[in-house]
Amino acid sequence: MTTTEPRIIPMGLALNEAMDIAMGLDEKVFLLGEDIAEPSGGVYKITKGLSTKYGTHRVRKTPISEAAIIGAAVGAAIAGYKPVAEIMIMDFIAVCLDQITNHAAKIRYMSGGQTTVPMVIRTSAGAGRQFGAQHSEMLEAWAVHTPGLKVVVPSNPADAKGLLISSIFDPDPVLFVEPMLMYWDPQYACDVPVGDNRIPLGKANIVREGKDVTVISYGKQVHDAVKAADILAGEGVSVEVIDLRTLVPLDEATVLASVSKTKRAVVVHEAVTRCGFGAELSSRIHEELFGTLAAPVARVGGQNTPVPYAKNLETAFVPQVADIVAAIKSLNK
Amino acid sequence: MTTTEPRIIPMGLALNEAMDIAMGLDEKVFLLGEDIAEPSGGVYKITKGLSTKYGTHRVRKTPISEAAIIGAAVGAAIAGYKPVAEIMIMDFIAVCLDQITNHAAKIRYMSGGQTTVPMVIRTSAGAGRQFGAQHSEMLEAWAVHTPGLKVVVPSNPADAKGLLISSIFDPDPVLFVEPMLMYWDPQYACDVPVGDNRIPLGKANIVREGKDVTVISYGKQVHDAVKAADILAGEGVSVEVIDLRTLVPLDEATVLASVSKTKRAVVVHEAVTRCGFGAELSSRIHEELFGTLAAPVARVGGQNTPVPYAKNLETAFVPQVADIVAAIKSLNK
Amino acid sequence: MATTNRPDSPDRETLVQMYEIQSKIKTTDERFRSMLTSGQIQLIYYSPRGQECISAGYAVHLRPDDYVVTIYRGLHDHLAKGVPMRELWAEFLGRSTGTCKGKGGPMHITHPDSGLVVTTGIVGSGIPIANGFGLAAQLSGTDQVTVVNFGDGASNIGAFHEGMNMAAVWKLPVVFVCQNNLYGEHTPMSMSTGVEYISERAAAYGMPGVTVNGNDPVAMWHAAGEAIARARAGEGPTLIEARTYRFYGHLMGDAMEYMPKEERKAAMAADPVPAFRAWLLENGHATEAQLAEIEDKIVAMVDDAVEFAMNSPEPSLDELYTDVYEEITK
Amino acid sequence: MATTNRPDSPDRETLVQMYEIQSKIKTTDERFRSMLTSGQIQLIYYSPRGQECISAGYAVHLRPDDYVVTIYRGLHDHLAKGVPMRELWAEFLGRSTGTCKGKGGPMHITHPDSGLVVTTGIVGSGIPIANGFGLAAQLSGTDQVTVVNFGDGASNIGAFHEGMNMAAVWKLPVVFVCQNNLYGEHTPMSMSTGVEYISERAAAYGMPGVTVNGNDPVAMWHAAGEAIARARAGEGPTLIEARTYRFYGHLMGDAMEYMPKEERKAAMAADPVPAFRAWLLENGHATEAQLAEIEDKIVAMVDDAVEFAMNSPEPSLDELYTDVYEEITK
Ligand SMILES: Cc1ncc(C[n+]2csc(CCOP(=O)(O)OP(=O)(O)O)c2C)c(N)n1
Ligand SMILES: Cc1ncc(C[n+]2csc(CCOP(=O)(O)OP(=O)(O)O)c2C)c(N)n1
Ligand SMILES: [Mg+2]
Ligand SMILES: [Mg+2]
Repeated sequence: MTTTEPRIIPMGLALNEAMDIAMGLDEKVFLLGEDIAEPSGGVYKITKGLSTKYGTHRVRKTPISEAAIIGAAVGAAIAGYKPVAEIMIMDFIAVCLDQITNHAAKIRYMSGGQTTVPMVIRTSAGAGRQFGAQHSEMLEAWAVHTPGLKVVVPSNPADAKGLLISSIFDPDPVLFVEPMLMYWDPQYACDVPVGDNRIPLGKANIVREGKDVTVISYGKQVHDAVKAADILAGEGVSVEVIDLRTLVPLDEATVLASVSKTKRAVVVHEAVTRCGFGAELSSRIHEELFGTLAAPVARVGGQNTPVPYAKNLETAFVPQVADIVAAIKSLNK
Repeated sequence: MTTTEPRIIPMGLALNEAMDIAMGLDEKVFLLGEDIAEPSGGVYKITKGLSTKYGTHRVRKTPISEAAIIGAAVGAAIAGYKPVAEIMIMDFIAVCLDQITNHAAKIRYMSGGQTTVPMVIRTSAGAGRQFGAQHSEMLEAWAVHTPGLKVVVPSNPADAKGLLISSIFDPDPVLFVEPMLMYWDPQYACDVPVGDNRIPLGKANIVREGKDVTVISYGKQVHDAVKAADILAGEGVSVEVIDLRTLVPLDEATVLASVSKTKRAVVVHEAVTRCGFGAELSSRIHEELFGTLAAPVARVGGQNTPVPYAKNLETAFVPQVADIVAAIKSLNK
Repeated sequence: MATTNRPDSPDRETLVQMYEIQSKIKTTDERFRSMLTSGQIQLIYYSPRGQECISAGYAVHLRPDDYVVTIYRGLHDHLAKGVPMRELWAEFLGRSTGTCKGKGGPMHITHPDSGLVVTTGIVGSGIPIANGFGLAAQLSGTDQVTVVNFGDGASNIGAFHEGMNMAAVWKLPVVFVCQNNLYGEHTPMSMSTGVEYISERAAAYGMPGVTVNGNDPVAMWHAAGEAIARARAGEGPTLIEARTYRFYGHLMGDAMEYMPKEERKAAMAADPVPAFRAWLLENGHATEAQLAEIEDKIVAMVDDAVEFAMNSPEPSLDELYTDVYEEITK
Repeated sequence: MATTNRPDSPDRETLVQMYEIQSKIKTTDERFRSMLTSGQIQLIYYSPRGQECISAGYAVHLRPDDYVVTIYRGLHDHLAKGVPMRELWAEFLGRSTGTCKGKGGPMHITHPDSGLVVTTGIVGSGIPIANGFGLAAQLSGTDQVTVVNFGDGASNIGAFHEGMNMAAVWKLPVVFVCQNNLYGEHTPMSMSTGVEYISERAAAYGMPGVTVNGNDPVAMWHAAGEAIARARAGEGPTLIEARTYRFYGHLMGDAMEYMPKEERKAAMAADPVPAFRAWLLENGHATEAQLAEIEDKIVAMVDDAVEFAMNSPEPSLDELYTDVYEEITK
């Protein structure tokens, strides 16, 4: 295969490649997490093959001890390693948040810059598989509220790969949120360049240009935003779709330039709306562009409820394409 | 002393009274936390005397095991008790967040309403005593982002008492955030009614009426807002100050009525600004009152940094009266 | 099947009752798996096959007002504690008639009427919560006992440690049942755990700890009986490590490459449920007709529950917003 | 002072070095307390007085490139590991010349050049982090050792359990030093802890555990030496419980009503630092002149550090925004 031909792979494989490349480039990179070594290569198989290639000292199965996992990563990072810790499902960060927020995030600051914590916490997240209230949440807002953490949420395999390599070599702790439903679903597969194609943190992607409304999203919801844009294109509404890719650092310039042009914005995410990242972004847009907007920034997010189990309720919890379409239309009144 | 004479007491005592009253009223109320029993009555002496009065079975000293503290409260609450758990300092909720967010908050929902978790988590919070990055944070935004939790932050002794009694008898889990600096500082003491004077959750307090700008705050910053209003009154600007008292449930009606009148709003809190509660409130105000505002809602919050130790830096981290004044003035341009 | 030959052994009625529970679990599990395999239903499913004797062994000592806390792999505990079959199936299938109106799902089965008070999906988190039930009983002066179930993997998480210590210090009437099936997800216990026997950890809290063959119903009955009696008498908590095996890996669809084939084969060959059945017959504790009747009744019960659940409606969409708080709150 | 009379005892030089460390801690602590009492300085202060021998006993075995992790009550560990006096004082006083530019403060002293890599204010949280240092050494194939210090109270928190187990399973070169001063804040250990000796908990991880008189420098030296040698040789972690006493309660200003007066009086009467001094002289390990010279040097060093710190400027306000990330980030 030559690199010019498209190479359509799912996000799970792209993430695997990213870790493979990083481990090949730098022996200080190592992985730790529950079940990540062979023969299973992780419950979602994201680390498949890596322990065979790099050894179980660098692809480390751990006890079910999330605080110990993150703590070990913090210490090793200070000592010069670049650990990539896996927390299987995002809701579980609640059992180890102290290590993430009080330690990984604050140590550079508390030491006056003497000790740094270059590590990545990979975690899978999102509803849609009827995993219930304790296995379905998107909790990126907690991390965005925690100075010292960077926060990345890729929306497609190519970005996932490029952003993960950048995150691993970033000098600061990164919470890397992987939309669980996208791992192996071929509908989300895309062309992923071979090799070390990094995507810088803090650079949003204008997925689709438009002139009437800007929809700002990240993760899986970017696809729904594009679908909404498709629907509305048929009705003569031109929708610009921005994929933030990283929430911290935030590419505010790209967002503001777009909204300055369209004068209308919708922020879409799956996380609970109340105090979600949409609130932050909506506030900033209003602060910066007040008086130039044609409508208030709309937020389309998860319902302000735990994630329910029954399929119909779960679907109603998660923002749908129709909700995005409705929100956009409400701004055009 | 008759109840008509003012009875000026500090917040620490008012909280003690609230627990005393609740325990006297209902034997299902009990307290648990580190060091809360006699002879010390807690590191901040908030539970002073209560173990002597009610016994150490109802005022329970615990091991340093925050997850076990909250877990025990969750189980006892389901079994019909009304536990009041103390987490000494708010940053420590990171070690037990799983019990708070995945359990206390979600159990009513996950059980379809069969099991309920009427409990209170009291915690002290805030910077200003040079306790450094791990003992100074306000983290209420995490809880506001967690459906199932109620969130209360009192700004004065009378409210603290009235709100705490209501919280204890509330049917749902309440995170009750006590601004540490206000416990015993006489400048924050006020007249506190004797007896069971409850203040309902979800009812904001218009601390000061005004017509030009609405400042919305909670906790200790309410006092700074009033000081800012005093300063600006001298310059002919009439500031309305709203003390939210509870963030969940939120008294949106009072906020919107006020801002509809003043057309200008500033949200003030000590927590980190990024993804803080101010973002939620700012977004909601813009969503509801778009086109009628004279200026964008301003946010005055903690800096987007960990809390530094050095006095001058710590002071610069925390929003000050001058910052509120400046924010208000910026809206009047 | 090796059972201890102690004089204070369970009577016939108890033995048959234990078999009935085991059989109910096994039959229900088999139905779930066959319906999943055939595609009739779709859900995340953690089979408890192989672990039946543990739940049966403690459950027969419990009163309806005793509490049980369990985990995502909890079907055996749910059934043993008496969660009704129809509502259980309906909850697994996300129906409005489920124990939790379809809102909790299999990982969060709750049925206070039968004392099944918490099912949690976070490893180890039920342990501190169980203490709360124990504390409530202690404060109320009732002699209710709480049994909390968890896996071998859970014994490595912080909540286990904090919960065990608090229970010991407060002498809570809680029985900690570690269902040691030798694996936590895809990781064998030996790769994750510093001790050979989880029960050794009890000493770190000054708590009695015992390891028992979890596939031996009578041995489990003895261990549970002693621990429950201790708790009921106010003498404090006990850790029981019940050694067993998961026949079907971590969850439905698990390729099980990490489980040595021979090991699994041997475990399944020693399937404790038919072994107990044979032992009951051999020792004259039950007749073939009696057991067949029980089994038929269970099959009918499962048939009925499946039909009930399949014909039940989904929850209404309003249910999304209820039960977040007592009142619907913005 | 009772010391074991073993043949492999520390040599004269080591004994004097231990005394020097103890004396440095004691003198520094006394200066802090007197300046706090007189109101010259104001800060939250956790006195390590009484616990000097523990830090001295392990520190003399360590190389500069070995790692130490400690807690808010860490002054003794900081000094023992060689954090320079001036920068230490300046950090306590929140000055720009402090180890952390005044941004961390006493609870977060960090000085990688001396191997003092983490000081944390969250009970128990240093334990899992120490494993990370141990893992780094193990992966790099160096023979660096990590010593992590924590209190008796910390042995009840989840992080202790998770960290101990992981260290044992991975055979990390980490020495866990539980400085058991019998209290966690205002709560005596017996009211919060299921075991009498914290070292008993080591067995729950298959790790060696030992209790030592933390006020006996030679006994502590032996225990630490063995554990550090084991770790350095790649033989895995050890838990050392060093029994001691906090002379001044939890923090400055503590009314100490919860500490029996007689108990405290007896502990202070047995003050290990003068006791060790007397023992050194009695046994001819040092001369009065030699020790007096050391003490004078320390007083001068503290005088100098205090002056340095008091005359140092506060950090500049820009420092608020630096070190959040490598680059200033919105
Ligand atoms: C805190 C936490 N970490 C990880 C998981 C993912 N997980 C679910 S089950 C499981 C294995 C638990 O093993 P064990 O305790 O032995 O119970 P078993 O499944 O064998 O019954 C893991 C790691 C989780 N649910 N919660
Ligand atoms: C997780 C957490 N809980 C509570 C506290 C408050 N706290 C600070 S020190 C302390 C006591 C710790 O006792 P111990 O571990 O014995 O150490 P010592 O202070 O006696 O040296 C407590 C409860 C904290 N800092 N972190
Ligand atoms: Mg298991
Ligand atoms: Mg102590």
